[in-house]
Amino acid sequence: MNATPVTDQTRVGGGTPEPRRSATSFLRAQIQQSLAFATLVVLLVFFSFASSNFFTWSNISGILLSTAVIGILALGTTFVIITGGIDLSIGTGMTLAAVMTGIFLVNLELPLMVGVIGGILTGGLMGFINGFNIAILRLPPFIATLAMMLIAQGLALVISGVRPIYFSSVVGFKDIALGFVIPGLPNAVLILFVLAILAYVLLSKTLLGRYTFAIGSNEEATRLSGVDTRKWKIVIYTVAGLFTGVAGVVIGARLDSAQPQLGTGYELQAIAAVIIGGTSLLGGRGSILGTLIGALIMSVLINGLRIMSIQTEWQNVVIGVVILIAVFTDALRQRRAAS
Amino acid sequence: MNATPVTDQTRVGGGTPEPRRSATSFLRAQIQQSLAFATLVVLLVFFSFASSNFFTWSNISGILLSTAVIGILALGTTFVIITGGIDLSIGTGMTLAAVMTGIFLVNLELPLMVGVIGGILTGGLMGFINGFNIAILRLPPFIATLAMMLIAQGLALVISGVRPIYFSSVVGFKDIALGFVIPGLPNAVLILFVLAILAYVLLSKTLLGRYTFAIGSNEEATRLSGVDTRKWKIVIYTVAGLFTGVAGVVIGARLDSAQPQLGTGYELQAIAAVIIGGTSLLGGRGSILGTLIGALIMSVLINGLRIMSIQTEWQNVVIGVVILIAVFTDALRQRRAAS
Amino acid sequence: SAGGSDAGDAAADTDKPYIALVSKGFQHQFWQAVKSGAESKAAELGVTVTFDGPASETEVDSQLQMLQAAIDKKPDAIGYAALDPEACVSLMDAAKTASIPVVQFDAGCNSDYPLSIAKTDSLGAGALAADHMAELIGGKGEVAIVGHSQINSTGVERRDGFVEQMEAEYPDITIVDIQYGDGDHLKSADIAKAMIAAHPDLKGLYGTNEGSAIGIVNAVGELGLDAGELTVIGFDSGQAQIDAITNGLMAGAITQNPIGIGEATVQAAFDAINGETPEKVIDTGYFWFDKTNMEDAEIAAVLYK
Amino acid sequence: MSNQLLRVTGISKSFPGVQALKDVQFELDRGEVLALVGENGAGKSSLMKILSGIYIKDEGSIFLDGVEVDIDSPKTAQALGISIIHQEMNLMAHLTIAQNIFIGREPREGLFLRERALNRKADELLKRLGINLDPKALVETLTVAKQQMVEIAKALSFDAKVLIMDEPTSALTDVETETLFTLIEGLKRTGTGVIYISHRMDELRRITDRVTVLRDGEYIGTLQKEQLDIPTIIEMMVGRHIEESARPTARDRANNEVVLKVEGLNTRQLLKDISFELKRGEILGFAGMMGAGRTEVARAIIGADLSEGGRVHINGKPVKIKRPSDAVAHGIGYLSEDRKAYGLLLEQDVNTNVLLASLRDYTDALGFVHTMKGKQKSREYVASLRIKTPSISATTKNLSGGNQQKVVIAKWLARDCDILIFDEPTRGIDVGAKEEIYKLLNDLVAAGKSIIMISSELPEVLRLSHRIVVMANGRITGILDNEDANQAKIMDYATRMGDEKDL
Ligand SMILES: Nc1ncnc2c1ncn2[C@@H]1O[C@H](COP(=O)(O)OP(=O)(O)OP(=O)(O)O)[C@@H](O)[C@H]1O
Ligand SMILES: Nc1ncnc2c1ncn2[C@@H]1O[C@H](COP(=O)(O)OP(=O)(O)OP(=O)(O)O)[C@@H](O)[C@H]1O
Ligand SMILES: [Mg+2]
Ligand SMILES: [Mg+2]
Repeated sequence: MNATPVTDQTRVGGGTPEPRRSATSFLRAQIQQSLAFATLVVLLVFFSFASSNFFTWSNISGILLSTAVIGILALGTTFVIITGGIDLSIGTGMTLAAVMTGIFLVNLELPLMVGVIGGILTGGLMGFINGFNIAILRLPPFIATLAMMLIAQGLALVISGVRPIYFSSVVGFKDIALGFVIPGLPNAVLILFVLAILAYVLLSKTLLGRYTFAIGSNEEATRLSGVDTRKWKIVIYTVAGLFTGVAGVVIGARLDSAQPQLGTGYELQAIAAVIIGGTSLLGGRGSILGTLIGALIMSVLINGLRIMSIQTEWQNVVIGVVILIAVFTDALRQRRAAS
Repeated sequence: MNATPVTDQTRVGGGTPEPRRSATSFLRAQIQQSLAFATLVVLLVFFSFASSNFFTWSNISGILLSTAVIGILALGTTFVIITGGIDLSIGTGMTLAAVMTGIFLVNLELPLMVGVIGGILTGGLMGFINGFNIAILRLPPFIATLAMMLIAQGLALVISGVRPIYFSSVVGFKDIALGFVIPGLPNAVLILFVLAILAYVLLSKTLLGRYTFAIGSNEEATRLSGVDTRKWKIVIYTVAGLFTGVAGVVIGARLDSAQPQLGTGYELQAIAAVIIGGTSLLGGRGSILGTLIGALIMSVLINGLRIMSIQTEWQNVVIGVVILIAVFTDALRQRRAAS
Repeated sequence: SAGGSDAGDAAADTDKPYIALVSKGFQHQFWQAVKSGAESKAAELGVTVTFDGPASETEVDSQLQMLQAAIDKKPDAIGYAALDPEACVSLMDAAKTASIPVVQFDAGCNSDYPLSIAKTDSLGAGALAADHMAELIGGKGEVAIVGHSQINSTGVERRDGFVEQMEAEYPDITIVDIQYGDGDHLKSADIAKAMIAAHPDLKGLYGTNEGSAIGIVNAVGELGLDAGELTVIGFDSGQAQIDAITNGLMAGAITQNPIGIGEATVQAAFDAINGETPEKVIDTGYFWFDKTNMEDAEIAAVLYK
Repeated sequence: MSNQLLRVTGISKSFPGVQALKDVQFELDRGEVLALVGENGAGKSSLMKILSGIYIKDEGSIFLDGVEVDIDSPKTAQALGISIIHQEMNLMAHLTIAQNIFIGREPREGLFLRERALNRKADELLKRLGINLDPKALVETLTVAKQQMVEIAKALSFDAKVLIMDEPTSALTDVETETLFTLIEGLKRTGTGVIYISHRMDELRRITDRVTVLRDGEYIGTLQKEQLDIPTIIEMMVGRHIEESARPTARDRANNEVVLKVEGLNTRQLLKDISFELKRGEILGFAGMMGAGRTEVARAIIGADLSEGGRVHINGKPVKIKRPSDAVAHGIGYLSEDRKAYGLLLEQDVNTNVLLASLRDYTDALGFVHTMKGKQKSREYVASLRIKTPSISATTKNLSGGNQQKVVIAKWLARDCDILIFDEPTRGIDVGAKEEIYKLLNDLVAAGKSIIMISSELPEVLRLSHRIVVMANGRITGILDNEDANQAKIMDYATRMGDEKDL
């Protein structure tokens, strides 16, 4: 991890990627840049004082587990948002992936690995279609993925016959989310972290990542520089779709069933996590660590309010206000840093 | 300079704000520009053949009525989207406006007019706060209005005491949506049309409209030209909020009650209507007539599928596909026209 | 999936009577069971039915549009489950004007026009859940509720029936928390876990519909609690709840008779078409089921998977 | 009352890591044209942005009509009668010309806009200025040059006391430049003071009364009209002597290998039957009036726009180029004329921009990008092109216009294409850097590359090109050898609008 000359575009006034020397200095730089991290710490400290039951391993592991699905969705969406696009189909797409996993494993009784890969590829296929519609047919991402959101929602219901598919018969499936490869850490959380590292590497070390930022900064200039932006956009949406597919498998494993009516609303939560993490909807800047922190902020906040038994109807008000404050202080700090 | 050579920035998006000479030439220009209109006609013809119950006055008036709320929301959002922004708070904001109308009329027993205006101003206030957060605190519109969406949702529940507020005691309130100033045409539809004309005039004949397009085209250049873009953005979001407020009153009157849990999902439907109508999410272009047609396409489609007794789970699939086709053919036509 | 919904205009072409059912939802297992009851009764009586409902039970407005569309389809009768008792009144008048008889199920509209309603006494069902909860935890301790809606009538009544019964009959039991997960399994699981973390002495959890109940079961499973360490009581049936009861994670659940609701609704509509007056209120009943009585014929008949 | 209109003293301004201006001063009289010159990044634009309220100065004073003024916003500047034509285009693409010109000053009647009056006013203004444009045309449909004319019209529409022009002619050809000079003469007569920034030295003697020179953010000196002498100015600017090289020596005809052959290229809008050959080691100049279609030829060749019926051969082999990535894969690089829109990732750093077209060279089989080598390469280009930037990780947006242009050039040098199409390569580049770029082009062809150079500056075309293609109205009207070419001849071909062709 020594040679870490990262172009990971965190934000700062104009998102200048400074060369980083080591993993720790990299982390420090990232964290300093991100006031989101401070928000997270403030929330953790606050809830720890507010409720003695908050900072227990069981609850923290519960928070991490509840971050897994939204977090995985948010990771994939980070790529799309950095290109200046958006993906509204991740929520119901995840559901369709879960349903297809159910069809493969329960109805067709395929081997575990095959079913899981099938579910993930379902997500990838949806991402590919989104990418095709956006890059080749040149539909606006918002509308192309909104349509896909509706289609996936409908198909999930149709394919499942409007009933849940239970995985109880599939040995080992549940362990994908709830087993423990690392003692004490549910596999779903492990998957989230592994995918985060993968996403980080993809975004900051590979051509895919470079072109993701380049397309988000100025697609036409990138195209004229000889980058086949259409191809790369399809690749990027497909990658996002694969993350959606993994999220589908994980939520299926966690609920031990594919619930075909689930999914709407998850997309906004994931997008909110990405933006709270400092990725710009205008494209060209963003970071994986930020997204992870954004997703954690959301789930810590929700969990903390529940632990404090705040009335359900007040919870959304508080979440809304905290989002405003978090994003505002972050914007303020950036402006300070810029001047 | 009558041949209009177009550079490739023109590819995306839709209706352009050209100066128009007369009402008819305006209509012709708009309609020619918008393949959305053709989609609408195709849908109408198709459903008329598919079901004898479709093209009846009762059903058509039902369609118009069901367009009213989404249509009014979409009108306001058109302004915001032309500036290059977005407003996710219109759905739950509408609900909060309805609840406040209920508080004014039912709990406080204020006169009808006062209550209605109070409800509309509630929407305006939310819009103002959105505008403030976006223009002054410089938060990204997506996140600022997402937070407002959550806050309005929570407040609607809190203020209503988590139960519907019934307007049955308020004489004349229901007539706001369901009465008939023009025989045969429910007032809600009349309100939609009046507001559409108002929005059209605002957008194409006033300073507000000019700056809406200017900000969407190049905010920085507009600011450097001495236009107080911050002020105007606040005004524009406030106007959108006022439309949201009217939608709140109309849906309250239509349901004869303020349903505090309603609202999520309306924002995406309204935004979809705006985009199907040819307004570009990139800002700078859009039209009111397009939005109206977009909203009609959505409700004709939904109604037609219901009238044909298409299974509920299939409906979303069909809607998604039709949206894709509509937007794609429109994009295609524009590209043809451009080259 | 099951036939019968291919009606619409097709129905108009045949001589079969056509009944349009407008439900509160269609995605949940409960509504699918109502639908299947309705469809089997329709097959038996030789009528055609269609079954429509909004994606979520908050969508009062789009349900009204569905009802409007149903009226415009000119069916021989309409079966309706009101999401809101007031908002539907004007459309009942419209149905009256069009001379389409209306029967109701699950929840009624504040209008004189509908002929009948087939439903469950949700308050009573909630109270029955409270009785069993009290018995299972020994009459004292902390319990909490994961609700599915704090506003629609079934959510409110199943909660209130439970709460009122506890307050009236079991003074040593305190309800320490009530939160709502929209019937979303994942959300409900996270809520249940937070409640268990926040209240270490919690004795029991009650979930007011299938999604809430299964969310609780998932939470208990994820926390690795032993079967019976925390008393879980659910509502409705479905494969997952039946499994949870079988393996002891859930003590038992209240079930309604959704299949019976569907059947009774179609029967009432059929009667109305034939000029007979159906019974005003058809109580389809509710039942407590657990490991001991799940196999009984009477219970097995009302469970759905 | 003195004749002095504007006096600024002691102006300083710094940005993070850059001292853009240090204690700068100058004076402007009524009815005078003051030229402000200096190398790229000398601070000219920053100084003007301070005058027009876009940047706030750190130190210094501004006196207008002898009174000290505080310019805190563009609006204040406008109110004080200071008007500016920005170096970077600042128009609203989706609005019409008229709407752009009068943005913020729309004629109204109560709440309503008077669109007809607006168009009439714009029409009158354009006619008065001798600019032949339809006020109702959308700005997005205009070429860069026409957009620039709109900017000029907009600035002139304020009856400004002080008019700042930041490189107004960089996108203009000679004809429009003449129009502009006539306008400036008129303004002088009405007492307007004009501050004129340009890298085109020949313009200075034509229209300016005085020249103030900046270097590295510092005031170097001012020359009066009588003292104006281009070599002196250049020396003040760059702090050293610059040698102008002569016209290219006739090429060695022995090497006649054709690397790029284009036959019968058409586009739906403009181009008709474009055919020409590019030989190895040659600079092929493209000259023509604005809108003649030179840029469109380049874009059609590289597949950026749709073309019809054209055949392209590279090294004798027919190739299919459908999109720019194909062109680059075949070794053709295109450097666009509009760096902001089509050349740069403005929000990204210099390194990212320099490496954008050649990233694959630093990518291994698994798709991992190894940046160490790449960064070394970027640093080399920053040094060899003398790009003025604090480091290669500075955000490109914050570089001065000319330095941004150099970044785009570096991007294509890094890609090492065999055929390079430079569209207005020296737009906005200072004299010193221009010489460097000329040298660079000559070095490139000496190393066996082949270059198409589109330029609106005839002296530049004549100095560099071995052969010159002249276009008019979407057609090639002539192809000249350098020995036979001169400005008059090129202008003759460039104004042939009919079908006459003379090869
Ligand atoms: N907003 C900014 N942030 C940081 N640095 C800036 C900014 N604006 C200008 N600079 C720096 O200030 C210096 C002066 O730039 P300026 O644009 O004034 O140069 P210029 O003389 O106009 O050059 P050119 O002839 O290339 O246009 C440059 O080094 C530039 O990088
Ligand atoms: N007479 C015309 N008719 C139609 N389109 C024209 C005309 N003149 C210019 N254009 C438009 O302008 C472009 C052609 O100008 P282009 O930019 O290729 O010219 P150029 O010779 O490079 O001049 P410039 O100095 O403006 O770059 C085309 O995109 C075309 O759409
Ligand atoms: Mg400059
Ligand atoms: Mg050109």
